Amino acid sequence: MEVLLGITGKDYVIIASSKAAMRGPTVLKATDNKTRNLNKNSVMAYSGESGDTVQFAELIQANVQLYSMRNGVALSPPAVSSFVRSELAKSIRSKRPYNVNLLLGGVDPKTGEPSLHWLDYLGTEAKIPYAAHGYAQYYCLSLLDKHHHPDIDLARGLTILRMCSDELKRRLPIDSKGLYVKIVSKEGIKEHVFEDEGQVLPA
Amino acid sequence: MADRYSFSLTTFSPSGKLVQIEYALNAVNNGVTALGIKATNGIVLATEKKSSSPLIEPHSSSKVALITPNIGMVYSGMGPDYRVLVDRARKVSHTGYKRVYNEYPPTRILVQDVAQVMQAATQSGGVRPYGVSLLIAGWDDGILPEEELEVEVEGEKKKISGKTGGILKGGPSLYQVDPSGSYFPWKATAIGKSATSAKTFLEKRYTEGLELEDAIHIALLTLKETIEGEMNGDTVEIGIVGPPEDGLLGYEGVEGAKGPRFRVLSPQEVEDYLTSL
Amino acid sequence: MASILPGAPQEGIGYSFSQAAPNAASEPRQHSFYPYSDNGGTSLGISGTDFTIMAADTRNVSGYSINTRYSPRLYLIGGEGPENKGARIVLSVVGFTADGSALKERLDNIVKMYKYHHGKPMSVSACAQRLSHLLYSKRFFPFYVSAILGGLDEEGKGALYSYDYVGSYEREQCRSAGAASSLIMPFLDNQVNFKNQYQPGSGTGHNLQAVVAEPLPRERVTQLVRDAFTSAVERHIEVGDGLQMMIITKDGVQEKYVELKKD
Amino acid sequence: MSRRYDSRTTIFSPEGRLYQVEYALEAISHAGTALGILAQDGIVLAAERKVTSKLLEQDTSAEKLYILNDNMITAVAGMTADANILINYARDAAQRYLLTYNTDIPCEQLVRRLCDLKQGYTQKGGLRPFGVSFIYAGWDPQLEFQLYQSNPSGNYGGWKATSVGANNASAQSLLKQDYKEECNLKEACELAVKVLSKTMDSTKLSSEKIEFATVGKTKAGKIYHHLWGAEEIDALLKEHGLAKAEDDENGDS
Amino acid sequence: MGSPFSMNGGACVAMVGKDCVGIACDLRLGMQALTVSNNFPKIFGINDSVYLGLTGLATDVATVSDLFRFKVNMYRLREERNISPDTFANLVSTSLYERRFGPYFVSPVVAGINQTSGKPFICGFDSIGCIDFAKDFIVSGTASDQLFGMCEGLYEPDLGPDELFETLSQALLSAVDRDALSGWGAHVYIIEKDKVTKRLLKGRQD
Amino acid sequence: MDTLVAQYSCPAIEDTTLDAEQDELLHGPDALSLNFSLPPIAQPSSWLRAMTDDASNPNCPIKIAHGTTTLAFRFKGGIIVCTDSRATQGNWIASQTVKKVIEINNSLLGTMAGGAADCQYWLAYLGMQCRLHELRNKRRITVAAASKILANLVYSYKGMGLSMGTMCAGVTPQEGPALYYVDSDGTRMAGNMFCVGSGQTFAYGVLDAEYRYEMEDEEALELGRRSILAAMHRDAYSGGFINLYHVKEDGWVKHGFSDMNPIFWKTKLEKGEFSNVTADME
Repeated sequence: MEVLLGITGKDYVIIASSKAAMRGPTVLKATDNKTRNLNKNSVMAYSGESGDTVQFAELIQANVQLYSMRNGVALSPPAVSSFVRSELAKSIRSKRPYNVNLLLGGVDPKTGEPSLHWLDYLGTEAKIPYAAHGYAQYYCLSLLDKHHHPDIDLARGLTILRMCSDELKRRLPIDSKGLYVKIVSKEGIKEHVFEDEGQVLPA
Repeated sequence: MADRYSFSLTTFSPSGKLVQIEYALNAVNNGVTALGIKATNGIVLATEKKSSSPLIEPHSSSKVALITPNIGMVYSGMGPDYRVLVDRARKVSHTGYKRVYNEYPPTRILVQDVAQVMQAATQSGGVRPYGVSLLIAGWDDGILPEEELEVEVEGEKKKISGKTGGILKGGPSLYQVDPSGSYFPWKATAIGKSATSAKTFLEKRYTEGLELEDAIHIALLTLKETIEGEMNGDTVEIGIVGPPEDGLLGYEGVEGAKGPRFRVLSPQEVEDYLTSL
Repeated sequence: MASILPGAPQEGIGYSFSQAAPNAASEPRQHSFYPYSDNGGTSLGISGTDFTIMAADTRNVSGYSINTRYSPRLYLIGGEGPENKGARIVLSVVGFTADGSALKERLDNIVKMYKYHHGKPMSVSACAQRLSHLLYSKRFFPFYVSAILGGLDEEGKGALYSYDYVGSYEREQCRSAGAASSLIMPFLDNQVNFKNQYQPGSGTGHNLQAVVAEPLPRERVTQLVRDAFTSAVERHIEVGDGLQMMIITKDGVQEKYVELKKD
Repeated sequence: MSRRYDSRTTIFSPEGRLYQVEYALEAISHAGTALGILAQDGIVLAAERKVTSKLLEQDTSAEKLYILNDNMITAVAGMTADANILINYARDAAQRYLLTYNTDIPCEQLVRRLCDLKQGYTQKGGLRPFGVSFIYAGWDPQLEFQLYQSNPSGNYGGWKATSVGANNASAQSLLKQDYKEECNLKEACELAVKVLSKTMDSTKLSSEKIEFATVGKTKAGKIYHHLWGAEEIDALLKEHGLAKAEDDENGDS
Repeated sequence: MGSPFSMNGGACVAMVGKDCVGIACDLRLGMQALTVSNNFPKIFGINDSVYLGLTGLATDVATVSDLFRFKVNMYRLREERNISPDTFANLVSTSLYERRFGPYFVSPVVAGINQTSGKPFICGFDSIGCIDFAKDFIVSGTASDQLFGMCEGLYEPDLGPDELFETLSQALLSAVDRDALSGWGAHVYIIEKDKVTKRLLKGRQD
Repeated sequence: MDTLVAQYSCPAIEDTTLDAEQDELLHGPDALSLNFSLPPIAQPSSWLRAMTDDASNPNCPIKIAHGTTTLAFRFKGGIIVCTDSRATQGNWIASQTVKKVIEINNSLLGTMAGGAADCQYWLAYLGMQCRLHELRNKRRITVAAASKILANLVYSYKGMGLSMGTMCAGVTPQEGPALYYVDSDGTRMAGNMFCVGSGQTFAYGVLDAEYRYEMEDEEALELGRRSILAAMHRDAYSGGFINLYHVKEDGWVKHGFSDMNPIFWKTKLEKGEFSNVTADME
């Protein structure tokens, strides 16, 4: 029931994740952050088996940060994605694979080009303009198909995100306690307070 | 005391020389002369087969060895080291290449592999360098029959030629590999005890556009200059890279199957060449 | 699949099987009851303006062995006497031969009875509907057959109906069923319904105009049927030996037999 | 007993020197000269090839210049056998980086990987160092055209123009004298042959004695590297009046 | 549906013409029924005259294509020549067989022109490297039955580059239109001795 | 449950099915006899599941056609009913031209999701019942009553393996526009908007975002079309033709059975939607 969403715009990427941390039928925490900043201009959001997710995310975070430190330059978002993919591909053939699905959003610091990568726990990778994981895929992708354009500005991007969030509230039987939103641009990563605007009911 | 041997035995001398390699080269230079000549349509490798006693079975000691159907080699220096290297060369060309690509390595690739084995012995713990120099002769099926490659550079067409010849163009090639692991392509060369005089002789006799038959002839003449005893089918060993010998294939009726190009001449054949000398 | 796809929602229409998985201890397992056998074979039907062609290969297999090289899969339905003289409806059944012939017997009976009761031959659309119900009456113990029914409709046009195992049916232009249907069907889409064909020179890129499908002449259709089967024979082991064709026109049903590869 | 400290690489001498590394450098100072010059729009590498016999085959692979990956080449001075090992290692490292990150390895990282290996041989396992120096020419999107040099100790640095091998000192001073920051690739090539002609033993050059390679950008913005053919080198030499006389050349083959 | 080979969907076909070969793939990346991306090409350039098509589990498609890029780049650097399609086919075979007991879930297809002989070359593999040399066409992926039918029906020997493109495109498009898991557009490469033409096909988007 | 089965079938051990058939032949066919033969075993439903349920057993020999997106919603101008037209058996696309809107009579529509045969058969049966109701009571049946008949019918077969998810849509003077969802579990509910089938979520995504009860007819038709298009694009098991109906008080109007592909490309190229699809012809 975890929700991950990613939307690219003209010069930014929005990454959103549900705030609820769930174990079975219980919500343990309603302010969970399922994202990690990998370097100055890329963010990773994760969902999957509890335990695996944070362990894997922090492993990746550590490695990407180490790369920045060692080499004085940060990995570009596509390079990060490729690195993560190879780690997942290795993991799936190991004794105890990580069960983690990811969205990777970033803006290339040199070219300013936004990119969003969809990865699943098998190591499947796709670069797409908008992406989701979990149940959100089934409700939001068609919505994004209709409303997304490559050159939308940030305000429009957030409006579309609102539409997605409303749809999930409307159709999912479990409340995901709102969305934790990060926006990546050339300037860096910043958190965005995404107000919960109350109940949405099906027509 | 055992860990002594994990140290490099080959180390630099103050003058920048690797003395062990120099000494290994000395071992080569004391060895029996071997030579190779590249012709337009093949290559000849020749060496003297010294037997310490007339009682030895001549065919039990062979110095010219086949590595792949189109590549053969000969050495000068220490026989046992050579035998090990032949084995390694056969192994790398088959397990490392034939098994993967289902074709035999081009000569230069085989040479590189063998050279790598020899280099490793100059830089590994507790190992001395190999005490042999090798002459490796092979024929490659080029991938570009006659034409020259063109590449676009700065908007204009330029021809790539010259330096990447060997593999692309195919044909015969002759390499020498030294104990250091360095290798050189030759038109004709000699190694071993009388290498210097043999090379001088070769420089005089070698011409461009040589045919294989002439090359065999020159090879025997060169050997004659250096050889001490009698020259006959048992004391001279010759390997040639020539036209495919479909008869040696062992089977027939398979379309496109070509026989090996490399073979060691029989004592009788050597005798025949010697008589016509 | 659930193990590979942890996040997939349980959407769609589930089957209303009484819950408990079959391996529940209280329930006797019924895997030993397997009343079916796959005898292979492929059938094909194409309808035209004034004709319908039905075709099927005649090889009958079980597993890798060939039971017979000539077992017809096309049946005349209705008509007079055991020879079905004057019949205008053809049924093809592929899959499990025993179920197939049972189905054919039942349908033939029904159509013949209809004529006795009503004093006129059954129309192909009525027959199609009846066949659907015949199949559905075995909803909980299905006939293991894919049926195609061909004939001429009231206007004299070619009519072709295809069925799934439990009686869902549809009138179509062309249809292939059975072992090699997955090989033949896309070929028919392309060659009969001109799917993915564009008019040359009608534009470039997004402006290309699609070719509009129109009924094909009989010769062309016959040729396509043969091509479809010679192709299928190459790549499917359960298809081959002979090709039985029935061409239904207002003048009656004409039967043809062509040899196919026997390897 | 001076040899006590100098035949083991892992051991410092009492005065804090690693003799094996120094000796290896000494070995390189006898090898054929190699030089590299960084221009605005590309890099040129040139190397002297020691022809010891006219029986040596000319028409075959380069022996001093090697391609490391799609946007990096290198010139070698020192023991070719050692160089081959390192070049294989570098190629493998570059391709492994590509495998993981799906982008070409940045030039400096590749140089560093190679130098880490070289350094290892001066410290661990008691093995002798590699007897080679390299000059690297490459391009990456971050720092564009770059020129590096490394030596057996595992040390490396970025350069505008540099040389290694025999007559290194005179080559360096010539380069220092004549190098212009804003030169283009054509001028760099000219400088390269001039320096070579002055440092090499023979006064007249020919395509048999030198190898030449350039890294540059095509008009379409694509990075290329190009190992020069004999005809191109001869043409360049002729243009700058450094070629051997015609009859000389004929007599050679 | 449970098979890793049909999890992500995808189809690939190669065909021989007169002095040319063609290879084509669909563009879908799915997770069972869900279409995740519509731009996931399954053909990878090995060099100017050799192309590799990979269908099967998408993660392995990426892994295997990267692996062969690695191996072929090393081959090119070491041997200073481009790998020929025949040699590459053997490389694919041995590399896959190395994983005999933990195979990559892919079905590769190789198409190319042998630059020495000028002859077209195609072949296919199973997931553990058994080579299927064919003289006419090779199919792989979730629409392979459909492709077999289409190719058998449409293929003729000695097609020129343009006819080959047409035949290949028709075969692929019509085949994937009968497969739920592949389609959503296609790439077609026509390889001739000195030229490669790549085209995007506008396929059905359902 | 087995008692229920016995009620509708003859015990198969004694082979009376043939008798029943002869009976039928003698007394004229009762086309819709509710007489289903059962396999001669103790647990027919689990056997049937093993034979036909490709969701739990991908290698089942008998693959029944299914996979669908259907939707219907109420708005001020009546009800929009829209479906795709694809039937899949496993990954094989068995048909691209299935009519998933079943015209029960001239004012009542049913949609088809799940097992095609189940829907066709029972909706035809429902049509018959509706007609009988009309004849008996001399007025049109309400949607509520029709859907209740259907729900009761399939509920009586619950657990036997029927698979259907259908919507009954109609406009009657008593109810106005009325929409009911009925499935093979026996669920029946009235509502404003339903999407049913494997692509339902995708249709909901588009539909929910722009749905208003006060839409004009044209808007509503376009929204229905666009929602099905969205599901066809994202769901592998939906596709083919967009089958669009508008149910009004005076009966339903069919708005075409149109191929989705030209509509898709028109939407993409003219409105710039579906930005994930490459359209640059190289």
